[in-house]
Amino acid sequence: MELGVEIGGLRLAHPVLNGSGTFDAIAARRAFGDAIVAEFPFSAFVSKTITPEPRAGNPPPRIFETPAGMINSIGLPNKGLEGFLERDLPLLAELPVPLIVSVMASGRAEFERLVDAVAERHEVAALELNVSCPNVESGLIVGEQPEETEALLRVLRPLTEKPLIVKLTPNVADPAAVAIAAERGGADAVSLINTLKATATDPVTRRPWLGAGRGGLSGPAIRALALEQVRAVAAAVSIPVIGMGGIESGADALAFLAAGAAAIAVGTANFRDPLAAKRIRIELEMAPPAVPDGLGGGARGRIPASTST
Amino acid sequence: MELGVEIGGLRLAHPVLNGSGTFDAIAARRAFGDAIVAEFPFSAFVSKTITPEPRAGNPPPRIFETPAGMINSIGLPNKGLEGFLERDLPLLAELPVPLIVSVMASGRAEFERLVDAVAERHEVAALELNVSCPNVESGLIVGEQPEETEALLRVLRPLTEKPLIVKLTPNVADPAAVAIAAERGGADAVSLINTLKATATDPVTRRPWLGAGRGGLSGPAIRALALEQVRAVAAAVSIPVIGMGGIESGADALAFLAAGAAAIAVGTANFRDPLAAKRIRIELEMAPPAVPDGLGGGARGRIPASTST
Amino acid sequence: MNGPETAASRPRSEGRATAPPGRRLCEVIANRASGGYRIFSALDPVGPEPGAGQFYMLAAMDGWGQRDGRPYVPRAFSVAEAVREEDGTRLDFLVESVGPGTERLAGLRPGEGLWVTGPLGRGFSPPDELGVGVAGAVLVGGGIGIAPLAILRRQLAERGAPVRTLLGFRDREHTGGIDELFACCEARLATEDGHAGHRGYVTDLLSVLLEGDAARSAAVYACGPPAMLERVRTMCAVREVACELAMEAPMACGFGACFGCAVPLAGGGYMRLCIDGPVVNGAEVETALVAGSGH
Amino acid sequence: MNGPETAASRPRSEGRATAPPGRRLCEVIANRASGGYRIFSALDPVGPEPGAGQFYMLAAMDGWGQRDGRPYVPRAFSVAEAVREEDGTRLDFLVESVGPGTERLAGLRPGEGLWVTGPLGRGFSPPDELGVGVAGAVLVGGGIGIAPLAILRRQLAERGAPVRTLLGFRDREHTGGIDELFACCEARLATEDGHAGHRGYVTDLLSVLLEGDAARSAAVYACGPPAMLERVRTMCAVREVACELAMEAPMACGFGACFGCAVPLAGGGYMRLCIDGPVVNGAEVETALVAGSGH
Ligand SMILES: Cc1cc2nc3c(=O)[nH]c(=O)nc-3n(C[C@H](O)[C@H](O)[C@H](O)COP(=O)(O)OP(=O)(O)OC[C@H]3O[C@@H](n4cnc5c(N)ncnc54)[C@H](O)[C@@H]3O)c2cc1C
Ligand SMILES: Cc1cc2nc3c(=O)[nH]c(=O)nc-3n(C[C@H](O)[C@H](O)[C@H](O)COP(=O)(O)OP(=O)(O)OC[C@H]3O[C@@H](n4cnc5c(N)ncnc54)[C@H](O)[C@@H]3O)c2cc1C
Ligand SMILES: Cc1cc2nc3c(=O)[nH]c(=O)nc-3n(C[C@H](O)[C@H](O)[C@H](O)COP(=O)(O)O)c2cc1C
Ligand SMILES: Cc1cc2nc3c(=O)[nH]c(=O)nc-3n(C[C@H](O)[C@H](O)[C@H](O)COP(=O)(O)O)c2cc1C
Ligand code: FES
Ligand code: FES
Repeated sequence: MELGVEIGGLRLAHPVLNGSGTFDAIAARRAFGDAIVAEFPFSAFVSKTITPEPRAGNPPPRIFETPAGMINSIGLPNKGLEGFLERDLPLLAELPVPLIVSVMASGRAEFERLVDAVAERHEVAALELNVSCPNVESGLIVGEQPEETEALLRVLRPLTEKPLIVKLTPNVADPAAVAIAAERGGADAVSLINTLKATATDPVTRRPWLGAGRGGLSGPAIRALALEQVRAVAAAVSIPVIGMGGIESGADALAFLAAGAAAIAVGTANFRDPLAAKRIRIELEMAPPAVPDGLGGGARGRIPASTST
Repeated sequence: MELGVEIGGLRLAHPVLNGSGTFDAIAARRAFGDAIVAEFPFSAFVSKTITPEPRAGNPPPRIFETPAGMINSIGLPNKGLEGFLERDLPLLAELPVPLIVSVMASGRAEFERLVDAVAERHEVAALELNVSCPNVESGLIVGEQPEETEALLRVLRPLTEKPLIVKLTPNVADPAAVAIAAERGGADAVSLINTLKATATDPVTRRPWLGAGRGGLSGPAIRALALEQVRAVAAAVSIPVIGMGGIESGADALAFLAAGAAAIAVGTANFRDPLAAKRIRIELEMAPPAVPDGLGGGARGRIPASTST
Repeated sequence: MNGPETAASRPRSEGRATAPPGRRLCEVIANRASGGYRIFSALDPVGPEPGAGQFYMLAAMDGWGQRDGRPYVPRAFSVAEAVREEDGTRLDFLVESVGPGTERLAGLRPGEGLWVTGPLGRGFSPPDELGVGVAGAVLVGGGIGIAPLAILRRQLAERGAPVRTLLGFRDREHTGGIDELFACCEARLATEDGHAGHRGYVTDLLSVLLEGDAARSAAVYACGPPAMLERVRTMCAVREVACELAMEAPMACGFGACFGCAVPLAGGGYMRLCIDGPVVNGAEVETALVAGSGH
Repeated sequence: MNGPETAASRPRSEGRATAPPGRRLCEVIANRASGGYRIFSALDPVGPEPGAGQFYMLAAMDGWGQRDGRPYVPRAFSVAEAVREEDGTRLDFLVESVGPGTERLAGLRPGEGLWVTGPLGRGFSPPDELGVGVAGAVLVGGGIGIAPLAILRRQLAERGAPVRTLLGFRDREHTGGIDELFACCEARLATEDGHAGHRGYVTDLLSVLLEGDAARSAAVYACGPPAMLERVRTMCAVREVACELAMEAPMACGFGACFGCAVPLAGGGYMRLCIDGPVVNGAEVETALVAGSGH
């Protein structure tokens, strides 16, 4: 199949991106050398979320493995705006694909400063707004409130021509309502899902396992939930949707695209294989076209192997 | 450990119940004979949700297997209030444990009629209110709205002295808010989590796999999400919490009890082993006490095997 | 239990072999290739002798959940043969690898542990219970669906009922179990690629047979892919020949707990195939072409 | 990358063996018991010779995810020895079964497929880089932690550096790898149950050794459980002896992608152990007792 896609004016060679915070191109280059840049697996690179000030992140343990997935409570460690612009941006600019910078701030003023400073850099092709954060003014999680989300976009939209992608949180009853608000506020695209609130217990002490007490669940375990949220959101908005959540194969990616996603992102699967996204892209290229519903809804495509008569 | 528990005045021999709709005691007796009654695995039996009128349920396919879990779109097939009282109740009364009847109706009047008719039967020890349904008056899903939930309880509470357990939906940003509303409305206990909205795609036609298009995810895949919601709800209310979601072992059950649940329920695990709940109860009985946090938060209990020095 | 009740949803005492409660660990004692399929055997120390048409829910003790977290629930398998041995009952299963569960079961090594629940469901009825004057049986199997017909044929033979067997396969890769499961006695074959027997569909053989007089006094027992079952069902309906079909549906539990295995009833509503089937009367169901079914 | 930068977080060119990008399927060529542990070997056709202290992320091709959906992510393993063979590099790993992942890897059969990513991380530094006049090495290993010291010892010996080896174990079941990995040359043992060598802790042997003059010109290289590493770290700090520790932390990726392997830095903030470690300078970290760490 033809794989080129466009997200808010940004042309991408294929629909496979990375989920923010699940691939560090700079660290990967230290581990794998320039070879990883040569066969860079993503059509655009999404940075880990940066914040105005540096953050050390949460105390360990930060990860817990679950059935077909994992919980993380990383806590957005990052060098802060300045450190990112000075030390990371020049290295990320060496990548062969467009750079999408993920940003988060608590409070509109802070968010403005961040978006302003990042958007003006020519190395940056687009911004992803991580709104899974409390708004210091209202105390509410922006991404859980359509009104908060629309209001934030109305403030940020005028600051740049570059595509603004809103990363939606799945921890809501109706993600489509938030997506519609983001579109109304001027977002060029939405991406989902972020991780789902989760926790784990130390089997020995029976106290919270994670240093931060709680975290977010990702991986194949959440795929069916992500697919439903992507379907609901894609049906509700007209801007492109970047779908993610447990995608591990071309078949998974196809399911998200069929559900209405314009592109998909690979997150936790990168941890199992640094080139998982490359495999997924190749599986997409080689995927057969969908078989039209033969046996009337019925045993459609569901009868493998033996079918005498 | 001592296993007896009390839920809103209802004394149970141990904390292991079944999740509504995941065990049919009547069908199980047809398959396994009276032996399944003799070693009945649950301390109370929760019926599949019944509705005022008979329902045939959703068109097939109704299930889809996912990584470490499954999606179901059963559609609450049931004989309706009359059929249940006439044909099922006498057989359920033969069980050696208290009977908890799960009920759902759209609209307060219907709900009243249902609760009235069920609560007056002496065979019934308690009722579980499945509020994952739209309120025809408001069109809103009752269980997604604290106000709707409290209002419903205020109507139903006066109808019976028997324990009313509210089955919470996990498809909300803040399940604790709904739980608090249920407690305020007079609920004796809350149970969670119900299944999470999910969907699946036919790998061949790339159209929705399930006959109903969408369904609910259950099984180990959702355990970490359920544990977090149970923790949050137990911290917010003073009434007992019945925790469920992916519980497959005594260790899983202990995690839910440690997170604040008074009792737990086994759902999808019953499908893998009709006596899974019996094994879980035995594992609970034999569980060692929690080890106090040794290495100061640090490597607490997390250093297995070799520890020279 | 859902929608209108079927005659069969009467609680208890319905002449089925009831299973020991819970799943039990059995030892795999054999696994050999048979054409394009495999036949594996487990030694069941405690279970009763299953009736023809009954099934078991199976899960490998190790390596279950190894492909993208699947399989998770156990898999349903018709018992192909059951032989009493001194330390238990040897259960034979015919498997075709079509996904992670069947792939894992097809790869079982002798000595491995196998979780077994069953025998489950309602099996085939004796001919005389299917109609007055009905004495003989015509067995129609397609592909992997020949499995339950093997034990049925043996049990019918023991009752002295005259049996004719028609087996259909798609091609070489999708052929197996004949020599092992139908050694005793001749069976007529049909293959779509013509590599054995009649080139065409097994239902071609059936229609010829249904023209003959013998048909009047015979009942048809069929198991195979949905399309074949539906064809058999309608052929028998037209000629007013009693027929029972061993159907399939996606099953999570196998004992009536999940309501996942819905099959539409002729009278409207659905039956749970695991508890009211998997053997159904052709007249009882609305269609054998059930979405999601088919092995 | 997180919090204050460590000297090591300089991008690229840091004298580590870089890994081929992505994971690759290698064949398991051996797996034998060694005391209470097991040593399994895989043939790596394309990877470079690893540096001592580097590790690999490993996952069995089959049966990964078989216990309650775990293991899901690959597991980190220090390479115990690497031997060039004509069709690749033989990688030896010493494994102790403590959960689903190590259990599965300990059960690998020759011929099975093993997903391998690596070599990863920063290995041990040569003694002369750890201080002026430092030439010799004292290796201190505890339990399964002796693995990376085996290849380190060999590589140091090849450079002609004087090496003393101290190995500690808890009891018989938690002892292994000595004969296979330290055959070449004598190593002093300490066991808590006294079944071999000094009855007590390996750190008892170290303190005696650190009293001697030789200590001045030697660097300490340690790997073992957190409690042991922390003891070694403080002992060396007090005596101003340079020391490097091969630490552990829960790892999901092994190449700096997940930020899960946080280890607190002396200067505040955290390092990612997989990319800035797993070998750290004793002075660099705040403690070796990291929550969730320890094999
Ligand atoms: C750099 C490095 C090198 C290593 N080298 C070796 C080696 O050479 N040989 C060797 O045997 N081991 C080595 N280890 C340790 C090895 O990686 C772990 O023992 C292994 O990952 C455990 O996996 P498991 O599935 O067997 O056990 P797990 O179930 O993952 O348990 C391992 C420990 O993690 C904790 N834990 C329990 N449940 C979970 C969960 N759900 N999620 C997260 N943590 C959990 C517990 O403390 C448990 O003791 C190394 C580790 C690192 C970081
Ligand atoms: C009563 C009964 C008796 C049976 N007897 C036999 C027998 O004797 N021998 C035999 O070989 N088979 C038999 N089957 C069929 C067998 O149970 C199925 O082939 C098996 O469950 C497939 O599992 P799998 O993991 O190999 O394949 P799956 O991946 O489960 O795929 C099997 C079919 O289900 C659909 N499917 C694909 N993905 C999913 C998913 N994620 N969730 C749900 N469905 C999916 C597809 O149509 C696919 O063809 C029987 C089935 C029933 C109900
Ligand atoms: C370890 C880890 C760190 C993450 N960090 C971020 C982050 O910094 N910003 C963000 O928007 N999403 C972050 N995510 C969420 C992912 O981008 C993605 O939305 C989520 O993991 C679901 O996709 P997956 O199941 O493929 O991982 C993180 C996820 C993981 C597992
Ligand atoms: C097949 C199936 C049917 C269910 N039917 C009902 C139901 O009728 N009423 C209800 O309140 N919950 C129902 N549930 C939800 C379960 O009771 C339980 O809340 C959920 O499955 C989570 O637990 P588990 O992961 O252990 O299955 C059903 C779940 C499944 C899998
Ligand atoms: S398979 Fe669960 S009810 Fe039939
Ligand atoms: S293990 Fe993922 S960053 Fe270190």
